[in-house]
Amino acid sequence: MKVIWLIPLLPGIGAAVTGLVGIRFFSKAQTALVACGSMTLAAFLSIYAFIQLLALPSEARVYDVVVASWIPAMPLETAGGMGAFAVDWAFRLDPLSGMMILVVSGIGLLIHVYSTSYMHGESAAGYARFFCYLNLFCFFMLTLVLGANLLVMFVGWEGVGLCSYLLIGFWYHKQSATDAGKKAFLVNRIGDWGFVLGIFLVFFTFGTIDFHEVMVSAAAMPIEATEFGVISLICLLLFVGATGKSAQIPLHIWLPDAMEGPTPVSALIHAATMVTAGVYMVCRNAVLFTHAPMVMTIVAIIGALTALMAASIGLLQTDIKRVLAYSTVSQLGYMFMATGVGAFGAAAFHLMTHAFFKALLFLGSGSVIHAMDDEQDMRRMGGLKMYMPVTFVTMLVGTLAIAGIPPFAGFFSKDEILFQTFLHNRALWVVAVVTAGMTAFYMFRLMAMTFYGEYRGPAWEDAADHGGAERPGIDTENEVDRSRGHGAWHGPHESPPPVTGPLMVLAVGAIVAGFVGIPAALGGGNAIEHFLEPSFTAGVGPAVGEASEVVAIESAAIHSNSHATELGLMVLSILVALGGVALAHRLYLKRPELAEAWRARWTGVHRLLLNKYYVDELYHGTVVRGTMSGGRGLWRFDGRVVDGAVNGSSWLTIVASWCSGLFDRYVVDGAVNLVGWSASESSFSLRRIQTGLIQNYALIMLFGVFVFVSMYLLIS
Amino acid sequence: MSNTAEFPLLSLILFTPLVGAIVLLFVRRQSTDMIRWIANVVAGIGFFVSLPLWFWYEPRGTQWQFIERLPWIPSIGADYFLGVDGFSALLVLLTTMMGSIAILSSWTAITERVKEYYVFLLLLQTGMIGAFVALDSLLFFLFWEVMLVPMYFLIGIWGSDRRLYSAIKFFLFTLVGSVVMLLGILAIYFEHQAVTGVYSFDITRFHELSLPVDLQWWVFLALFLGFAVKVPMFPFHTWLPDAHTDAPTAGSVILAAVLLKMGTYGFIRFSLPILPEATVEFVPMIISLSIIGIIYGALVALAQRDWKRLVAYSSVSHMGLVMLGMFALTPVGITGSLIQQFNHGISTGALFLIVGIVYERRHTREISEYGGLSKVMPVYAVIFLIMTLSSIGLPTLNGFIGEILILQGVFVVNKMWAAVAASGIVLGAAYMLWLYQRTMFGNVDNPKNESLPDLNMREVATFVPLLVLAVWIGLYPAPFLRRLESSVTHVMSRVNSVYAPRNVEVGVSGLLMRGQ
Amino acid sequence: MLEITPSHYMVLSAALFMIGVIGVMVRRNIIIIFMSIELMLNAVNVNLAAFSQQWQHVTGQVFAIFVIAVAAAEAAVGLGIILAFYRNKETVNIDEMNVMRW
Amino acid sequence: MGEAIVFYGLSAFILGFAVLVISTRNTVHSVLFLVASFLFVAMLYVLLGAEFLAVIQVLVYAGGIVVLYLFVVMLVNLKRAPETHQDPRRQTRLGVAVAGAVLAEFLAIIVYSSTNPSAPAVLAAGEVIEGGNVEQVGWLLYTNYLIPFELASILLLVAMVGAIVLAQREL
Repeated sequence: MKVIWLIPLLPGIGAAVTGLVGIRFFSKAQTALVACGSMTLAAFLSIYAFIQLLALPSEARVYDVVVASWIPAMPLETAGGMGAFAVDWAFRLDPLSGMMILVVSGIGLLIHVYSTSYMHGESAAGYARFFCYLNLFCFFMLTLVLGANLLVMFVGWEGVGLCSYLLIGFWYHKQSATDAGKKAFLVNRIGDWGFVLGIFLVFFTFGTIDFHEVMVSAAAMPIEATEFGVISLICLLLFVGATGKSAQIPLHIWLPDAMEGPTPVSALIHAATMVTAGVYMVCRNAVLFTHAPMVMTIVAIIGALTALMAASIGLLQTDIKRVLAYSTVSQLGYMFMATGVGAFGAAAFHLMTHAFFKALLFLGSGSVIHAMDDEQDMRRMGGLKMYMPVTFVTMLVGTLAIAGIPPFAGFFSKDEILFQTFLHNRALWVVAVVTAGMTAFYMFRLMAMTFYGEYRGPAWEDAADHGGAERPGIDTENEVDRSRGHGAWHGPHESPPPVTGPLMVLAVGAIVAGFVGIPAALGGGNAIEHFLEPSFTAGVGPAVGEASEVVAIESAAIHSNSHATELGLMVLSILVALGGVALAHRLYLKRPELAEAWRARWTGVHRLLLNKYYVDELYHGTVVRGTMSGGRGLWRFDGRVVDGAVNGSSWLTIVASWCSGLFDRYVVDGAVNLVGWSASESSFSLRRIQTGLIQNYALIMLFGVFVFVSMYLLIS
Repeated sequence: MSNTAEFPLLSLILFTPLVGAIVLLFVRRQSTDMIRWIANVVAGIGFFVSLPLWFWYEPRGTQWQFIERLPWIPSIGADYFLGVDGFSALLVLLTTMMGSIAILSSWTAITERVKEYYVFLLLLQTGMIGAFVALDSLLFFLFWEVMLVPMYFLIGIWGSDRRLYSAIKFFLFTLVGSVVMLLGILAIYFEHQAVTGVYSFDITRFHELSLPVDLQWWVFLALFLGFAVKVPMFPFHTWLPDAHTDAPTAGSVILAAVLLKMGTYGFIRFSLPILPEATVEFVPMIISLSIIGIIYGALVALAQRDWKRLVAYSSVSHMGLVMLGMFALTPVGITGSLIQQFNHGISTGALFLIVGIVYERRHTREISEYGGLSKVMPVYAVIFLIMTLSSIGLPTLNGFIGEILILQGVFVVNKMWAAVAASGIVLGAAYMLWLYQRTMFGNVDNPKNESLPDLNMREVATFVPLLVLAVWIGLYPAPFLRRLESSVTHVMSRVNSVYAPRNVEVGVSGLLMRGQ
Repeated sequence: MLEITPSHYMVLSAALFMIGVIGVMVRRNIIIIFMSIELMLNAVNVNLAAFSQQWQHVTGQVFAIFVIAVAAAEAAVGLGIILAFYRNKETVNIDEMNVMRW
Repeated sequence: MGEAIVFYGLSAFILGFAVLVISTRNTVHSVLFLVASFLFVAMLYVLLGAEFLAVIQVLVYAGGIVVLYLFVVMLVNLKRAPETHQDPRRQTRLGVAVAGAVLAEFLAIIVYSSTNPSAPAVLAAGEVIEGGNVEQVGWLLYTNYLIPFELASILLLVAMVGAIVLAQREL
């Protein structure tokens, strides 16, 4: 168990190998082997670790591993006197992270397997690059999940953002893809700004950034019910980070664009794991959030609004992946709403079930897109049920799950959230129910447009040997051969086993994942929430334990008193879901002309939804344009004013030096020249002595002798 | 002061490049390959003889190590006095490493006046090392000025476009600053004489001095001008983009990686410890300028169309962060500032190398001339990506450590400062990623880019040490931080009484500072 | 008057020397001028020999020998210069040797 | 008495030939008169008891140097009279006049000092020179004046080299 740090490290090694060696030297098979192998090991290790964790008594289900010191201790003032800033490479396995590593490594493995087939059209180098990024993502995601303190979590947090950037822009020759990648990274960075400040404030307040120590310290502080205190500020800042990563209002805009990436990426990163990191982070800091009720309210409201807005946009999208993207945003809003009402367990539960069915839906859509020769527009699909039965069935399972139809996984988790919200805030509950109805509607709209009805796609050449249309879903081996980008497209076809295999596994997951959280009202034990409970409370110390006990007793009381309510709500939500399904059936299968009529009637609303409430345009007009023109303006300022001052002073210097040059030339130089002139003039006469006649010189010498001798004579 | 070296390591490090330069003078100018070999070998030797600074330095030893002291001008009390603490030891290592990388990088880039070029580079190397190891302020000033001349010629002769304008601008800016700085040093010198009766330029003696506050104020202003120009801080920065843009690649690398550190080094070595009261007084001004510099540099970088100029403005932004951390006057902030200087040397140095490589192939720096390079130069793209990420402070790379320490150190002093400065990091990601997208991604639209060769072994070799360091510092910075401890403690004990050793319980300072 | 004292020799020497001087001043043939210089040197030697006898010490003679050595050297070099000059200018007239002037 | 006659006779010859040297038109004759003058000076040396000097005078001067002069006179094969051109600025008369004046002054000094002897004109002849003149000269040359002697030899060597260099045809 001391080797939980190996869980993230294994994919990391895989990434290093495929990245450093693979791009140059590996064949596709070798790359796939390394990538999937490392993920398989990580998944098995995760399962092993999880089993070990389960074996412990529920109060003691924590493993701490400190691998090394990262930032050695340095003294630093904190609110509570002199502290020490120190960060370790510390990992922690507890129920919450245990559940998460299972989800991440499990779904990650499935998506690796799926990608081996899906990305087959790439060159060997691109293939290796893809798996390098994918492995790197798993490395960072597992680091994020297992990190025992905020900064290690931040490492993973930023790292997954990077991988998301790289994978969205994987087809880097596409302008839209690289734009989307950049957008994702930058929007995330804005969130990270809050997250980082939150970390700083956590350190300043508690003198530590270890989750558990923070939890213990925070639990001892009073709940800031009336005033917006320091814990509230921390939570707000952390939540800013979460909105960035989990695409909540107002930072939700990047996620739909992120669909430019390859579909497995959308499934893994932008549905199942990375985008849920925000929810995970809020759950991790559950104690902090419970101490900041005002922020909790904000979280709940933002979550609900996001859920509603995204669902409403999803109603009209025609791109199959964008529908799923908005659905993801909407479901994430659900989870935040759950955390906002204090139902952290429900949020984590929904996180897990969502990971299954959303990954399933994305992979299914990938399969469809692949079958339609990279067509993503649902208006050009239809009737695919008969061509690709496996994909159809598995996607149907996923759709039922997300729509909240029992006994599929989504039903249990979503219902738990609805119930908790109902207890907490009726208005939010109404929003949630409406959203649930919309979810059911647009998901079945998707199914209807894709799998039912007439085939609306382009015609394909009837191959002489065997047409895909006559024998759909058979002979997959040959289909694979042809789908590698060589030769003509032979019509929609079922995908090969590496694609359908994960689909089937995930479909099973989408059916059974909910059973771990069957609510008490239905006679279940709500096992998952009890299992996760220790992660959401400080859990140590007598006073704290007492407090949580009180909470537990209270919640138990609520549970027992409202089994009837809960059952009623369940029925209601099922009805709403079915209503959505029925509406979709009516509008898109029975009477398509009705949809047209409605569109004509509410053009304003239709345009608003189609343009995603113009949020992108708003941001582009204000933030992006403002920053860019600010930059240009400052550059001009730099050139004209700052540099102008410099050049101006140099110009002044030049003028001054010109003046002093004149002075120099006429006054100083004049004096010097005067001396030289007089010297040369006087020498002009003197030089006549130099006649060049030796005898003249001798005469002068002789004359000198004469003078000396005369002097001698005169003296003596 | 007992840690006098029995072996004159610092002199050896200091004079190796000088000897190399002298040897080069005697080589026939036509045999350019031989000149290149000699210069590279000398630079390599210079790096290897500096390695003992890493291995022999005792993080827990006395503050000044490897001391050498000989009388120089006894009549005015100037000594040939060398010594390093952890910070300057790291900077010397950075200098020797970046120096050899710069020399290696110019193998094919420089084809005219090869001999003079390498002579100037090696001379510059000696000047920079000298400034970092001098513990006598007159000697420091001497080396400070020695650096100026070769750099002037490097920009003026081997530069591009407006090289003369840039070179003169660089020279005048720095010269004005350094003259005022000399006045400041002389003021300390005479005050030291007045107090102790001894004429001395000894920096370690200056550190023990407590000057009258009003004098400190003026001296600080004088030193500030000298150092702020070099950093460069916000209103004094305009020489930097011009000099960087027009300098040859190796010149830009040295300029960014080492020369800019002179300013911050000066603050750490002179302003903070010698003038503690004035430092505290000037904190609001310097912090404001730093924050303006961070945001301003980032925004202006966003508007650039010239690749190299963009990196140059990013330097302004990053150095603003360094100054911010330093003047937070907390151990974490200063440590972050020091390590960030090292990081900036690595990542920005690498970014200039990266620009230099395509400039050598295409002879243009216009960003719009490029695009889709990751298709034709994949290895180059990977290295550029890693260095971009290092520059924008992605965790597990070096930039993150510096940024997080600086911001944490600032945060405990003032939350607004940290909040505003952190927004500079968002902008940093914006301009760097946009640059990356515009140059590396997309289709190869420009036919001239279609046949660009990828990096050769020599070019890869210039990046390998930088990549290794970037990852090393990102994952395990403890060896670096431990070497900075004594420097930081020393500065803190002078400047911030809260962190003076006597005010901190043994549990924190004694155990934790020495811990790990 | 009949006793020969060093003064007599000095008178002789002075006369001989002045004959040499006058030769240098008057003649224009540079060879003759050189010979006049030899006369002057001889005058000096006479003096030295006379003093040597006066003081009963041979140092004067030793110096005379040195003078002869220097005279030989001077004659050799000087005559060499004359030859070289003659080859260029076809003259030994000192009045035509006036290139070294302003 | 005899000494006086010899001295006056020799002096007359020396001065007479010297005057002839500087006054003869023919250069060759001039050289011959110079030889004669030198020979009489050599005799004067004998009179002064400087036999070695006398021998040197004959061998080096009259023999060596004068031959050198003769060679040069022969080599300088003049096509025109050597002294035709006369520079107007040479001031010959003034020179002769000053020379005469200096001579007069010298004579005055000599006469004055011999009539008022400040020191004994003749040294007490107690210290008889031992050994021959040649031996004494040699002794001094190789002891006290060794270094000047060697320097003189080097000077001669240098002069020889210089003369050769100057006189060779392709200068």
